[in-house]
Amino acid sequence: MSDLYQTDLLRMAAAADGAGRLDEPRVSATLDNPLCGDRVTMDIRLDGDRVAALAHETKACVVCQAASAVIARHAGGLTAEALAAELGAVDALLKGEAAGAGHWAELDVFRPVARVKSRHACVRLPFRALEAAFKAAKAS
Amino acid sequence: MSDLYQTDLLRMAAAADGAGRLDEPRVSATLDNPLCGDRVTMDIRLDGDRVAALAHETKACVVCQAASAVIARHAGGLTAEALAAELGAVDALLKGEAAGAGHWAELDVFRPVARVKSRHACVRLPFRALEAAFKAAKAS
Amino acid sequence: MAFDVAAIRAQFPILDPAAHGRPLHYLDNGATAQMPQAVLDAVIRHETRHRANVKRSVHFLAEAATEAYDQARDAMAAYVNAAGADEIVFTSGCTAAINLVAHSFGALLKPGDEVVFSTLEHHSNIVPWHMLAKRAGVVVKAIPVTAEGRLDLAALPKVIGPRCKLVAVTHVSNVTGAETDVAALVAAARAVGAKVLLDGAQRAPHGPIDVAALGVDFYAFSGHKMFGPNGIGVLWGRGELLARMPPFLGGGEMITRVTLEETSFAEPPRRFEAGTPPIAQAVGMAAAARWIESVDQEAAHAHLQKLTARLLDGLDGMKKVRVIGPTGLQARFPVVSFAVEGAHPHDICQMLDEDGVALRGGHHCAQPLMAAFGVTGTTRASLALYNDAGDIDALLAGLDRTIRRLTA
Amino acid sequence: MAFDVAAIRAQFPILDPAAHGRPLHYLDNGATAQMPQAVLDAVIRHETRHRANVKRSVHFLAEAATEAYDQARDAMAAYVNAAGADEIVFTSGCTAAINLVAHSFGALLKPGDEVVFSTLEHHSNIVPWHMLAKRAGVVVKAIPVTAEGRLDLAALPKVIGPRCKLVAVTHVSNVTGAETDVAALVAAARAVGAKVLLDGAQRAPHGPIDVAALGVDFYAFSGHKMFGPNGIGVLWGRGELLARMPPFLGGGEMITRVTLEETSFAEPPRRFEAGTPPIAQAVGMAAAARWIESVDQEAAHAHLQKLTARLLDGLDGMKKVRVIGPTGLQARFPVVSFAVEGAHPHDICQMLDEDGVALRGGHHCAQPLMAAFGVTGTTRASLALYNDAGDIDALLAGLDRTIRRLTA
Ligand SMILES: Cc1ncc(COP(=O)(O)O)c(C=O)c1O
Ligand SMILES: Cc1ncc(COP(=O)(O)O)c(C=O)c1O
Repeated sequence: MSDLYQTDLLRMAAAADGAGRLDEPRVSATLDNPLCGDRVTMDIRLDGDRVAALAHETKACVVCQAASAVIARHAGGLTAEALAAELGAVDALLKGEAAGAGHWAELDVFRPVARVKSRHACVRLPFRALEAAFKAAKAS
Repeated sequence: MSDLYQTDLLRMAAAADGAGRLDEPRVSATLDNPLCGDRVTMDIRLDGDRVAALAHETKACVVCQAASAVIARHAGGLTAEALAAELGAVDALLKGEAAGAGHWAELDVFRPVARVKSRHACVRLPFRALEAAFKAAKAS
Repeated sequence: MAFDVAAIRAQFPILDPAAHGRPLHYLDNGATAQMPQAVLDAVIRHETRHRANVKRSVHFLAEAATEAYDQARDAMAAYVNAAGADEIVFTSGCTAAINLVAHSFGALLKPGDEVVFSTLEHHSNIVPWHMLAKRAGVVVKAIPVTAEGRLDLAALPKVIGPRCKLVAVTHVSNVTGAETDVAALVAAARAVGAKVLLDGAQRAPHGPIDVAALGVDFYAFSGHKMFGPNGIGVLWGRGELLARMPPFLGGGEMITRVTLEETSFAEPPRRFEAGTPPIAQAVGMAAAARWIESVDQEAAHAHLQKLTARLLDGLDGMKKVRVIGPTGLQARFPVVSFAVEGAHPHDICQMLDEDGVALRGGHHCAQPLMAAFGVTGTTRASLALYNDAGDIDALLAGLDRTIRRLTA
Repeated sequence: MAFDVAAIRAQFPILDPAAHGRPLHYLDNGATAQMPQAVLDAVIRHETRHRANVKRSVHFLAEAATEAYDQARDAMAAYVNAAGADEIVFTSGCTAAINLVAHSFGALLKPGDEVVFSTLEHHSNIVPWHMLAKRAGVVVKAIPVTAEGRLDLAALPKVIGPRCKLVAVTHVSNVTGAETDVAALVAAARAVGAKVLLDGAQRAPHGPIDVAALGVDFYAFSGHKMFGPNGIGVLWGRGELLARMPPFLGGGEMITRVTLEETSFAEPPRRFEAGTPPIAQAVGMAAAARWIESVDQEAAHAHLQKLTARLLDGLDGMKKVRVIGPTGLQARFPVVSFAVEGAHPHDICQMLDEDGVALRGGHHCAQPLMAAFGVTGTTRASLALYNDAGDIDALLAGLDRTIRRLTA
C-alpha cells in the first residue's frame, strides 16, 4: 500500500492550501468522522451561489488533509452542483472506476485509497463538510 | 429411557392419589413450570403445623402427576420440615446419588429421571408447590 | 427434476447416521435448524483467516473482517429484498430485533397509543409490548384466532382502531404453521396509518422474502432457525422509519461524538448496532442465506408439502389425536402441532426420543394461543428441507406406540 | 520453566506464517483477540454433535445442548469466582451487559440519583449512562484522570456523593492499560451505599478474576477479547442484586407465565436471557476460559511484562513519541498508547500495516479521554500472550521508518 502514501499526496497534505478560518461573515459546517474522531470545519463566504472565499480546519490524517487541500485549490467560483460532481468523481475512483473527464486532476492521488475501504471516509469527509456548508448557506 | 416410564410410575400417575380440590377453609399455592406451562395447585388444611388434609390439581406430565400422587399418599401429618427432607432426598436421587435411609420408598421411581435434566423440574414442581402452600399458611 | 433429499442430508454433519450411535429424526427445526457444512466452513474460514474487529482498525485483517461484515449485510439485504443494505440491522436474534423496535419505535409513541399483536404470537412478540405498555402507557390489543389457528381477519376492524400505531404479527405461526394473510393486515393497518412488523422467525428458513412486495415496515428473524449460527438475527426496517428512531443500546460504533456530558448518534444501521457486532455470526447467517438460495425453491417447497401431507394424513388416521391448526396444505408451512387426549406432550416427546424422533412439546412460548385452544401444550413436528419420508414414518409409528402406552 | 511462546502461537491458525502470504504481527488484541484451535474445536463439535435449542425440548440433542450451555455457565462462574452459576447472565457482549445494568438496575433509580463513571471509560460505559440520564433524570458524573491516565483517586470524595447509587468504572483502561485501584473505589462507593460495576473487557483475557475479592457488584466482559467467539459476553451480578432487578429484554425463556394482558417473570439468570441465547458462543467462551486457565498464569504474566517493557523502552528512545498512560510496569496491563507529533494515528497504522504490524489508531471509543489528553486519537499496541519479541521489534522498526516518512 505504499502507493497510497505517494509523494504527491504527502506534498498536497503538507501544502495545506486553504488551512485556517475565515473572518465573519461566513457560513460554517463541521463534520466528524465517527470512527476516528477526525474533524473537518469548512468556512465559506458566497457570492451568489459561488464560493468567494474558503478556509478549512482539518484535524485529520494526511489523506483527509490532502482532500481538503485539493478542494481549497479549486474553491474559487465553486458551486454546490460542481462540488457534487467532484464528489461523484471521487466516489467513482473509490469504487475503482474511472472518474470521467473534466474533473480535478489532483483527485488522481486518491485512486490507491480504493483498495482500503476503511479510509474512503477520510477522502470524503472534506467534500461532505463543504456540502454541509453549502446547505447551511442556503438555509440561512 | 424406557425405564423412565416404568410401570410403577405410570401406575402411580394413573392412581392420582389426592387429585381434586379441598373445600374451604384451606391454604393454596399454585406453581408453574415456565418451560412447559405445567401447573400444580396444592390445597392443604393444617392441624397445628401438620397436614390434616391435602388435595392437588396437577395439569402436567405423568412424571409430575406421579410426584403429586406420592406426596398425597404421605400427606397425613406431614410437616414443612419433613417435606424439605423429602425434597432433599429427591434432589439427591436426581443427582444420581443415594436418597439416604428413611425416605418415602416410592421416590425410587424417579431415579431414572436423573439422566434427563430437562425433566427434573417435573418431579420437583409438586414438592415446591406444597412448600409454597406451607409458607402461605405460615404467613396467614 | 426430483428433489435429491439424500444429497441435501449429506451436507449436514449432525445428520450423519454414525454421529450419535442411534437414529436421529430431527423434527424440531422450528426451535433450531441444523447447520450445513457450507455455513460451518464460512465461519471457520472467517475465524481462522479474517478475524478482527470491524470498522475500528486499518490493518489488513480488520479490512478483511469489515469487508466480510459488509458483504454479510448485503447478502441479508438481498435475501429480504431491502431497498438497501442500510436497512439491515444485525441483532443478536429475532427476540432482540423485536425488543429493539419496542424500545426505539416505542419511544416515538404516546400514552394511549395502541400496539396490536395477536393471540398467535410467540412470547417474543408479546412480552416486549407488555413491557412497553408498562413503561410508556401504550395500550396493547390482540387479534383473536379462528378455530383453525389463523388470524381472525373479521376482527381486524374492531381491533385495529384510530389510535393504533403498530401492528406486530407473526408471518408464520410457530405452533400451527399458518401463514398470515399479510395483504389484509397491511390494508387494515394502513387504513389507520399504523406501521406493520412481521415476526419472520418461522418464515425465514423457507426461502427469500420480499419485504417490498409484502408492504410491511419491519421484519425480524433469527440466524439459528435458518441453518445459520446462534447469537445473530436481522431487523429489517424501512429506511425512513429507522432514520426517525432513537437508538436502543448505547456503546461503541453507534455514536458520532461522545463527551462527558452527552452523546450524538450515528445514522442507521450503525445507530442500532452498539458495541462489537456478532461478526462471524453475520458471516455465517449470510452463508446460510446463500445456501438456502442455492436450493431449487420450487422443488424444496414441493418436497415439504408432500411430507406435510404425509404427516397430516397419518395423524388424521389416529384416534385421540387432534391437530391444532390448519389441517390442509393451503397457506401453511411445514409446522404441525397436535394434542393427544390423555397424554402430555412432554411424555410423548420423551418416549419418541427413544426412537430418535426429536419433537418439541410444551407451550412453544405461545401460552395465549394454548389458552385459546384450551390446552397447556401441544406436541409439534417442524420440518426442514433435509427431512424425508423416513422421518415422518418414524414419527407416526412411534406416536402410535406411545399413545397406546400412555393412554392404556 | 520458560514460557514457550512458540508452542502457544502454534495453537492459533491465523498466526500461521503461511496463512496470509505476508507477515502478521497482531498487536490489536484490545479490539479482538485471536481464537485458538481448542476454542474453534469446541464450537465445531457443538454445532456438529450437540446443536439444538436449550431448555425447550426433551430430545437427546436438546438435552446435550442444554447440558453444554449449563456447563458453560458453570465455567464462567468459576472463571470469575461467582458465588454460583445463577449469578452469570450470558449477553451478546460487554456492551449489552452494561446496557442491561443501565436498564434493569437503572429502573430502580430515581430522578436526581447519581451514576459515576470516569473520563477513562470506553463509550460502552458512558453512552448507556447518558441514555439513562435522559430517560430517567439520573445525574451522571465523571471521575477525572491523572496525567498518567489513571483514575484520580484524590477526586473520589468530591465526585462520589450521598446521592450516588452506582460507580461504573473500567477495570483496565483500553487506552492506557492502567489497572484501576478497585479497593479505593469500592471503599468510596460503600461509604455512600453505592454499588460498583467493573467493565472487565480488557482485564478478562489476562486470567481468572475474583469478583469476591474485588468486592464489586457487577462485572461485564466480552468473549471475543478473551480468545472466544463474537456475539457473547457475560454479566456477573451479585445474586441478591439481580433478584431485585426487573428484566430488560422480553421474550421466550424469561417468563413464568404470559397471558394476553400481562407477563410474569422468571428468576435470574433466566429473567435476563430473553429468546434463544448464544449457545454455541457460550460453549466457545467457556472453552476460551478453560484455555486461558490451562496456561501458566505467572509465566504468561512475566512474558507480557517483559514484552511491555521492551515496547516502552523502544518508544522512550524515539523523539516525537509521547506515551499516553503509565510509562512503568506497575499496575498496568499490556496495552500501550502513544501519540506522535505531526503524524496521525491512522496514517501510522496504515504504513505499519505494510510491515504486517496490526495496530489500532483513533479514539478507541474513548473520546472523553482523548479530550483530556488534548489529542483526537492515539496509536495503540495491545498484546496477548501469543505475542513475542519479534512482534515488538517489527513495531518499533516500522514506527521509526514511518515517523521519518510522515514528519519529514
Ligand atoms: C474497556 C472496554 N469496555 C467495553 C468494550 C466493549 O466491548 P464489546 O464491543 O465487545 O461490547 C471494550 C471493547 O471495545 C473495551 O475495551
Ligand atoms: C415465531 C417466533 N418468533 C420469535 C422467536 C424467537 O426467536 P429467538 O429465540 O431466536 O430470538 C421464535 C423462536 O423461538 C419464533 O418461533
